[in-house]
Amino acid sequence: MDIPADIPGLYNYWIVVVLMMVGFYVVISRTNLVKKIVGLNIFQTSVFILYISMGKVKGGTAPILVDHPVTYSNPLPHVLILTAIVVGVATTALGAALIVRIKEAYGTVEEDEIQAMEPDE
Amino acid sequence: MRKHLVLRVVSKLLMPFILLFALYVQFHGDFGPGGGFQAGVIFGSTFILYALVYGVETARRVARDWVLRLFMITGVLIYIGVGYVALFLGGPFLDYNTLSAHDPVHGQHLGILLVELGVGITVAATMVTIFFAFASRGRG
Amino acid sequence: MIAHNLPALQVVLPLIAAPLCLLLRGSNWPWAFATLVSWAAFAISVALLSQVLDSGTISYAMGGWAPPWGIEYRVDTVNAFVLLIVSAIGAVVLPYARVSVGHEIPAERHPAFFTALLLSLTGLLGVTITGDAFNLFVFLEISSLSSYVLIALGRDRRALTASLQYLIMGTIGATFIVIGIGLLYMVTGTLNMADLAARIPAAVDSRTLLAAFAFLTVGTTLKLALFPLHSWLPNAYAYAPSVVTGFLAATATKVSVYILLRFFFSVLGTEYTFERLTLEQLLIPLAAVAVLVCSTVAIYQNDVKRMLAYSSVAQIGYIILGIGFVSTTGLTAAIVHLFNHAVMKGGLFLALGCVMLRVGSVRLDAFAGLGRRMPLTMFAFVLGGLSLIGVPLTVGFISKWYLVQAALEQGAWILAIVILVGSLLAVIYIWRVVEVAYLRPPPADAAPVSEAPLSMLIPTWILIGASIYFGIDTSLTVGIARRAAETLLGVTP
Amino acid sequence: MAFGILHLRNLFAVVMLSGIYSLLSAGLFVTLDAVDVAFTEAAVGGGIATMLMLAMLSLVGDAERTREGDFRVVPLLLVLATGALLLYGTLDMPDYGDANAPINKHVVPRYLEESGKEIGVPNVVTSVLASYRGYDTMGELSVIFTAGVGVLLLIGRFRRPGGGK
Repeated sequence: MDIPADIPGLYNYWIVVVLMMVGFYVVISRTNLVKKIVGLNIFQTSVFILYISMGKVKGGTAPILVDHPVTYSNPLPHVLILTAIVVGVATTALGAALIVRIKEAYGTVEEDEIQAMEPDE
Repeated sequence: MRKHLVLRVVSKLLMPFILLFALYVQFHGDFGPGGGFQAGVIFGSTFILYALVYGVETARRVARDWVLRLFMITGVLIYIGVGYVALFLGGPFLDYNTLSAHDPVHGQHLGILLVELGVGITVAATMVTIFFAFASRGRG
Repeated sequence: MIAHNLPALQVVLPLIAAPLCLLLRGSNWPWAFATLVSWAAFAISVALLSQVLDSGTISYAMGGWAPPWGIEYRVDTVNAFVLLIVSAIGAVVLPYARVSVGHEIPAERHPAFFTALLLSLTGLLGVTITGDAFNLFVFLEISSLSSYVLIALGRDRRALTASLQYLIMGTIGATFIVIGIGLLYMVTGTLNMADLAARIPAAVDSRTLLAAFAFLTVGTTLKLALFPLHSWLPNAYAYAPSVVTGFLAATATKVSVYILLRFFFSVLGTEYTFERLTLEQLLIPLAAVAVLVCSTVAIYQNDVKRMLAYSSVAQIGYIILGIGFVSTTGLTAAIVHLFNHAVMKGGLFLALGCVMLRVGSVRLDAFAGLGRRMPLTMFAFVLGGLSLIGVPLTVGFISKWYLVQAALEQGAWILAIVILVGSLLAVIYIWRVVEVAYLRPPPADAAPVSEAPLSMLIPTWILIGASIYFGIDTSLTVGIARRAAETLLGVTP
Repeated sequence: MAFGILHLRNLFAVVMLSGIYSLLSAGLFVTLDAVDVAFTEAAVGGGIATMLMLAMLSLVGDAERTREGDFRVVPLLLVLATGALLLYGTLDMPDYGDANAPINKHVVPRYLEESGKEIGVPNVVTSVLASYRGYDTMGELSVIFTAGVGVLLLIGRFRRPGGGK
């Protein structure tokens, strides 16, 4: 397969990649801890879209069995992502709880200000 | 708390329907989209709505901490328990086929029903617990 | 019936124990219950290992669905050995926990604390035993989430930031692993590891596979804190409660190394990872730098816990070095070092926990005169330190012996020198502690300090004793490690 | 979908937007036939996660020091490298929606063809979730439980033993 022929078929994935990288950039470049967590969320959600996109079958329908035969989309990625969403929200909840504690302990949620308060050993 | 009368009345009206919808999602997951997890979230959000409208402390009197924790534990135990039951009935862990002596498909139905119930209970209780933890932080 | 279901029980026993533990009241009951469960888990892992050694790989189909449709548990020599390491450390650390946790964690949180510890144990065991790539991720998250919580419970407020940093890095790592698994799934259409291994050769030219490989590598190296992705580790270990540090330092990174081994050797195959992509050319320099830089940084630490944490990063360097040689000797060294490092680092951190209990600090100054005031604890520390350096008759020596051999086999004498220099650096940082403890008099106004209680000393000494015993009688550990190495290199499961 | 990206590019710092983003992706999941996932994402990503974030912000304060103009080179390079790698990886991916892709040929057909007989539940997602891969779901439940225990340990209220109510 030469590359030009791929372009329309892969367009969807490329958008997902861009989304993913936006989230990733937020995580590693921001100093505000809240934003880092939001970034993580975006990053993870984009991965979900990647998974779901690969399960899509052209002309398929949702994988709920009906009597007359039709094409179904791939259910396995859906299952995996259901699990991953739950894991994601669990991580968010913990991260949020930690941030609340950090705010109480330091009075700020900016990473660089916290570092300024704790001279490294 | 005399403010927001409309909000309180409307949410009071809505709540039974949300709960009903949660139950529908819980037990209709076999046929349409939905299942224990989604139902748990919806069920949990009813309590959160209640807490938002009537105040967290009022809500905490309705759903006591220890009750929530108990439900959180119960749900997980139901799921893992089903696994163990299958084990004691001679199958591999979580093999629902063993749950029914005569018809494996029946066993599968039963297994899925129980397991989804466990998921629903734990998810709902955990959501409310987490929300309460956040909401009552900083208020004593 | 029980013998049949051992692979499942290995994980679901601690798993069902965790919620039950939360039901218990007080602090002694949860502790006693968790301890019993950890012993049972240890017994199961011993039984599993002997089963595997006798009759080969065990496959267990969860829910009765044959792989690749259902989730498979697959035990071979490699993960049976890792299971043994994890559950053994759990079984030793939990008895220790009663006094130490009683001292460092508020009493009303004890049931939840032990629940989290059990969940962490479950997660680590689950990651190790599973034969399904996505299931690996799920259990990885159980262990990670619970370890974030456990670390954040340290008394120092820096424990919170350390934990959040770990959470962010860990989640990025896990997400990378998920991307990698997703791409693997895309290429092959399966999630079962054995099935993956069978289907990957058909797709070796795929650029998607290459991307999957890269994401898995970065994700796992983040989790196992390979230099330069180690920044989360020293803080996390330094500020966590003593028990947690002891447990995680000895197990968590080991399990990540196992994930790496599993993906590189079993799933992707030696041929793909090392012959086509020559990953060792990336791993070996990183590992060598890790050994040198982190050992040097360790010398400049004033907090002994942090010092040992940096030393851990350096030790991970040794393990990766062994993997990078891609030879039976190198892999044997790496796998045996998994065990050896778990034993000695666990022992050292537990000894530090004793100091923390009695003195209330593990800064270097706090060690003044401890050699005489806590003789048993400090002697354990010294022995563990000797092992870390790699003095003969300790486990540290065994690992380094095989590592140097593997290096020389390939004519890589520079790496052999790196290993020796690493040991010299270890001499320096261990000596700093020993010097303060034995040669500096205690400050005049120091409060009287007594020896740590037996419930903490005995577990510490079990680990330190093991690090001496297996340094002398190596047939068991090295024998298993060699078999594991052959499994990985030879016929992949 | 491109709309979503544009919004995100301009305003992604705001928590509410992450909620909107979740809802948008839920809509996307529906068009991709993943109704179960869409349902969950809407409830969890759009609902619970956003609410958690808001609850957190009310405790932490939403006055965030804006230094967002700062442009950081190293993270950007890292991100670009990662993105490039992913894009490179996509080149050999099967076309979007291709029914002959390996993932649609191996393992999954059995779920679609047999689950009606073996499990008797029309929603294949449910049967895979709860039965074929039921063990994963148990793990997932444990993750939620872990998070619940964790949040309690970190910011929950505990009764002191013997301290009355």
